[in-house]
Amino acid sequence: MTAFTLSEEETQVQATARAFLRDFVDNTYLNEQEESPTGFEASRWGRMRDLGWSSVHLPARVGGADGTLVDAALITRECGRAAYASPLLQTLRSATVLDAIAADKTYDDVLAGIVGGAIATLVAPPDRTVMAESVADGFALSGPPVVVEWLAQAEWVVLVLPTVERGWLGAVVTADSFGERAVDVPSIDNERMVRLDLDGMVLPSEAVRTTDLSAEDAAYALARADLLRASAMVGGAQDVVERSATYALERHQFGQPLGKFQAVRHHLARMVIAADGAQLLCDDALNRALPGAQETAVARAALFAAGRSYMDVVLTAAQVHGGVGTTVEHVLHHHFRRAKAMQLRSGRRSSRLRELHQGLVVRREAVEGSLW
Amino acid sequence: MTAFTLSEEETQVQATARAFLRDFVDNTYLNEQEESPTGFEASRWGRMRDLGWSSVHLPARVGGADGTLVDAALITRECGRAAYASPLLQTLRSATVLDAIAADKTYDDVLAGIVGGAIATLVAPPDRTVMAESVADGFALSGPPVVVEWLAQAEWVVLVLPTVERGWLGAVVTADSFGERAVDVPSIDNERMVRLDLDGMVLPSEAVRTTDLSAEDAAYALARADLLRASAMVGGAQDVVERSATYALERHQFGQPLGKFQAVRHHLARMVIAADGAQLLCDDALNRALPGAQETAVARAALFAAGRSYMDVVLTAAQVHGGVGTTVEHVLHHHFRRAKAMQLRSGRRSSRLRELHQGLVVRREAVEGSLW
Amino acid sequence: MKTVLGPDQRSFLAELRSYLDGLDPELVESTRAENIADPMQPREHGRRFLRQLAADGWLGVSWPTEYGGQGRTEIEHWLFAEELYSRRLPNGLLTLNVIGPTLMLTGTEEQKADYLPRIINGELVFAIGYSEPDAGSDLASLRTRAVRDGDEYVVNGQKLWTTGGHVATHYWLAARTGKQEDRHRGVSLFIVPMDAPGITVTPIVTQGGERTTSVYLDDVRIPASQRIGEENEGWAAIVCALNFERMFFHNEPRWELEQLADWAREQGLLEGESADAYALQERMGEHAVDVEICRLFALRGASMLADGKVPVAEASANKIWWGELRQRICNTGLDLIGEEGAIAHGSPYAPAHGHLEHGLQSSPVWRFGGGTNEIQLDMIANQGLGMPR
Amino acid sequence: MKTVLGPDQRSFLAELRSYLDGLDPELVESTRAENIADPMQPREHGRRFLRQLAADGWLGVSWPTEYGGQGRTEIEHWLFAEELYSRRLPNGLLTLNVIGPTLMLTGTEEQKADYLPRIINGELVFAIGYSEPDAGSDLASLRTRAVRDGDEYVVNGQKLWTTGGHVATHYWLAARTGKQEDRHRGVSLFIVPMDAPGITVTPIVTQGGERTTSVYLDDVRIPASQRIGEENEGWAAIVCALNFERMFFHNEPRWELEQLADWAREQGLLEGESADAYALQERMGEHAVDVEICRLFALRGASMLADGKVPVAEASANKIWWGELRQRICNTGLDLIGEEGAIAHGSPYAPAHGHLEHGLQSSPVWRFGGGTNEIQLDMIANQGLGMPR
Repeated sequence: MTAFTLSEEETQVQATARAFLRDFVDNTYLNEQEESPTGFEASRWGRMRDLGWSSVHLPARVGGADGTLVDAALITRECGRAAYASPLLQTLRSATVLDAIAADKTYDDVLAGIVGGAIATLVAPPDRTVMAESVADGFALSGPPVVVEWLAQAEWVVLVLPTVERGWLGAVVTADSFGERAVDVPSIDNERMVRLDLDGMVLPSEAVRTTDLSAEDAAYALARADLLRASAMVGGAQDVVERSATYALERHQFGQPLGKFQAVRHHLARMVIAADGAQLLCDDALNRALPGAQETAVARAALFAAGRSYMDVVLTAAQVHGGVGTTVEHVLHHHFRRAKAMQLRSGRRSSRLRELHQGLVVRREAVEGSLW
Repeated sequence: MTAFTLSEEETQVQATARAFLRDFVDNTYLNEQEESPTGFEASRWGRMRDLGWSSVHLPARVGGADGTLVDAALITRECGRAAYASPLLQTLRSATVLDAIAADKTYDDVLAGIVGGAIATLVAPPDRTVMAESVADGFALSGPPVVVEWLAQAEWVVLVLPTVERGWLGAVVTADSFGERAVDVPSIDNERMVRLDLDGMVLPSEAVRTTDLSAEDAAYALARADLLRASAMVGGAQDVVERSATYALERHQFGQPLGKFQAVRHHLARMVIAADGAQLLCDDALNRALPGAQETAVARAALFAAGRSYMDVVLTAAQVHGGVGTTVEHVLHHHFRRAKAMQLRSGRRSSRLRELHQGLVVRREAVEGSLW
Repeated sequence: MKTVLGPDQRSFLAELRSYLDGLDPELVESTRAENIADPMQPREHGRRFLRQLAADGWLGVSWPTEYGGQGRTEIEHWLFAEELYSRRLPNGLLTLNVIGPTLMLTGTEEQKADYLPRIINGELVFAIGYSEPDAGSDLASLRTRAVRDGDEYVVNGQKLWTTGGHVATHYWLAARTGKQEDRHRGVSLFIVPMDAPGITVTPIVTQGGERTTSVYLDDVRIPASQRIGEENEGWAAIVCALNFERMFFHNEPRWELEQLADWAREQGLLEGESADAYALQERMGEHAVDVEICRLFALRGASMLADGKVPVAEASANKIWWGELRQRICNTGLDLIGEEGAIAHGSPYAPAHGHLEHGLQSSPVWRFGGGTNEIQLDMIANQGLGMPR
Repeated sequence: MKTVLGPDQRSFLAELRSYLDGLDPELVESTRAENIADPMQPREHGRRFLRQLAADGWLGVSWPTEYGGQGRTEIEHWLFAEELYSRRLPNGLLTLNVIGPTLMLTGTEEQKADYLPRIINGELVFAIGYSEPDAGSDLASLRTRAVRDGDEYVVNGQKLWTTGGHVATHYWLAARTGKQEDRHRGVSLFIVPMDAPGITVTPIVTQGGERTTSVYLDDVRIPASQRIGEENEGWAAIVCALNFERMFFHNEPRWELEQLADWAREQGLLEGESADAYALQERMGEHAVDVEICRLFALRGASMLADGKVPVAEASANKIWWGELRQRICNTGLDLIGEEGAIAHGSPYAPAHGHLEHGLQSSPVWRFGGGTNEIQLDMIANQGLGMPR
């Protein structure tokens, strides 16, 4: 139950995505993919491209379906529900950012490539630890290593970074530009990840297509991209709540279903509250995240709440399920690990909270649009 | 149940204190005293003096009973259980500090006065916001106003403050030294309180009897004094747990005692854990707080845990009691307000925690003495 | 994705705000002060204020025009309540928002004709008489007895936690007309003037300073025409009223967070770069997120009402979130303030205008009032997830 | 006020530390690595290590000298377990600390003579077979059946969550000899070699990487002499063993906090003055307090055992505090680390040596293993406060 109503088209997007994923994703499949060399199936990727998933919200000009961020978010929500790992979220985030920061047709070649099925990934460290500085032949980068999902599988790598001089830059390079700077590392969850050491690297001038981006515009572009991750976490939380409720009805101990024990009932009710709160805020943020709306604070709040709720929900779900929930034979183990990994990809919790304080309390950004 | 065993004498101190207070303290009495002009009865104070309560841990040299900090803490614990407000805690804290920082007989006149029944109070802002600076005729003080319990009723005021130059000072002045700098303010709880503006005041040279106190010695003296407050909070928490358990057995709803509802049972169990944890840590700290032992970190941890647990316990107790617990006709309202007030008298929570990090994690102070 | 808040709602709100901005500042200020001290019972200024709103046609936003209302939707009604709350002004409380709508659904034509006009005019103030010494969460065990005697009922018993009992004009009273063991199936509901012979109201003072009362009923005679619904079938109206009541959770958490922000601004912590400032900012950041979620739980309920649905599990979630968040903001807000936080409200030196301290003292009621949070959680498990009772 | 830790205990600890410091570094390092990877089951190096301790007379600190122990008190035993844990070395686990003591109390003279010397020599490793697919928290509903056949019992059924099933030499098996409806009054306890015909062990892999097993029993024949206690009276030994087991909560939280401290030190946050540093210090300060409380809950249990009492509610409090704290340290520790925290253990780039991430994945078991925390809370309410069941 939400305070927001899906349009008929949106309901269709949601139903299609759910049906598509239900057709092949289960825990066994997820385990197999996690063990596989590539982490996902190219054939499924092709199918998702055909369904227009990675370009649903891109302009018709580049071949996209001219949909909204909501459409894209409904798709990532379904992927989140299914605990399905693929380069889709990173590709969608990359496309969202490029579409938002593009002046005129700056990135149309890349966006068209994404429509055609190219995988992209986004480098934009949440704690803004990597800086760019203008040098003779481009921009020199400095800062500690970062982690990036699906970089090894990507064709394009999008970088959105603050510069020392002024404003932010947007750049696109091919994934082979990093050489030994990119090292595969195991992720907590079933997504693929590299550790990328950008320190001392020079982004060539031709790669840097945007240089005059204001901090506000960069922040909003990234916040919109992050709403797609928030939505995935909301979907994950919902699936976990539903599974836990089902289990509490099926599993009997001491002659009655778990769902009759008040402690379990209250665990489940708390899970509902957590998941509902995250969904409401995510949907509110999506609803407000029109192009150029600069609703950064609410989008960031949604990202925070989604991570917190997904994590709260999996911790309680593990308690409700007991032993059966912690084995690799149960899909809960994917949700458990994805919750923490996805939450951590938003960077340090305390930094996010101070940022939210700036936006929500100091600048009162949410009050304006919310009637409160 | 504790991991520490009271000696026979200690058991006697505890039993005497409990019996004395039970004889006259109940909610009606506490309400009356809170409404009264003085906040406590001089006759009771005289009786406590006769029982040696404010000097139980002072050396025989000044007329004290030569007991330990544990004896004093057992008395404040009983006062805490009874939610009984009086200048006793402040007088005991003052005496503890003076006894700890005294070189030779520096403060024997004040300590002897306390043995004789004088009320004392302590000015030592937990966040160290008031600084002293040496000037021609003494020490000039600067900083924001502080709050001090029972100053208006005190004969002596003990100040322990950091100096700009080096080390800390210890000083004693009479309570009338502050004039309009001290303003009565209402306290959350049933203790009396003034707001004291020390900024610009000069402590005369003759008042400042200690000037070469190391920061470590000052910290340990104050930490020992604060253990008496910690112990009072532990006593308060214990009383609240016991009352809540009794109520859960007596009060019936839906045809059974509240204590049969799993949610209430779990509330109560969490309260037990909170109160037990605070007591164990307080007792461990008291056990280790021998004169000169420099067990500052553990004592501070005990103070923090006591405040946290007392507060957690009253919040849950209010929920278990429902309406009846929030009226001024039930003693729980005193505990509720005392829990927050006593916790706040330790200063800002985040500052205390960073301080604990320094002591426990960086300097590993607790590990040494704890076998862990 | 479409929210329930469209241009119509925004223009309604603009109109309301402009109306409220134009009210007599003396009236507004004295009402606000009275309301902040104890928001649960309109007194001298509050009633003056409500009568002014009534006179200007602003009471009963969602009431049908036939009863003198504006005939708007539940969304506007919710916006009205929110806006008044955020100005800390009374919005009609139980009388307008619970008793009125319940009467519309369950009252006789005579009862509606008698009470509704006077409610919407701001003349009447109702107090609610459900709880008893042995019937708190377990309302169906109430023992106050109403015995039929000709055209009247004779009522004897004791009620507890009748908030506003000392200022109310009328009493919304649940009493047992059936057998004790019939529990909720033996309860009837009545309206009786608060000054009827045999009613004695005794104050109860709470730690937060809010007044509530005990009400003693001693051979109180109530005409049978003042029974709401059939005999022994009062439970339906009680449930209906409780559903309306549970949607009464407004933007207090935001207001409390703003009190903390005021203090932080004065202290230079709101945008400071010290350790204390960072600690405050981190804590406030999370509270601010939770305040937004609180807004949306309330909006969800309003949107369901506007769709003709009755929020049950949703109302419970709203109420739990609201009460726990308020308590958390007050409690942890004081922790950020430190020792000065021990100065009680009423003193000019109390930080954050004393509102966090006052709020913390009032906060237990937020967690058990209107049905304990434990019962709310059970309702979410039952109604929201289909768990067995 | 006197603690249970006096000069005798301190000198015991000094002696133990000096002994452990002198052990072959290769043995210690390989054992430690194996134990960190999965602490619940001693394997190649762990068993080598335990046999070394046995050979040097250091196993069985509190075992009576008649069984080859050191004959010291439960306090020294607890110190031994703590010290080994803090070095992340095995301390004998279930076999030495649960099965041995339970056998001493409930075994026949023959059983004691048979097993105790081999346990204290480090020869035997027991696995425990209580849980079944439909008997988790509700152990008394177990369905594995043992039918008497002459001098033997024939056992059929399935056990779940038998940790160490694939490395154990012996199985401590609960099976039903009475009627299903007799619940715990129809259960007997047996010892059977793990390689007995009819036993099949199937691995279960958990998300934290710890191995546990399913054990299938297919016409397994157990001599009646291997029954512990009387027929249908195995429950007493189970309860006894569970009481010993629940005291197995050691200083893992401190160890995990130290992993976080290592990371913070590397990053310059441990004593830094940045916003990130302050946030970390505040969080770690509270964890450090909770670690001290964890120490004291454990010490309280040890002191009760030393006084000949059995900690019940106290053991439950210990277990809840311990498991929740560990989970909290791992979870919030990763929040302080941020995006790098998503690198899994096993990678040299995993922050805090990967231990927080590994810990978080293992953490669900800490909250429900050895009896869910919900059941522990109920036990505190019953045994600690006298609430009705």
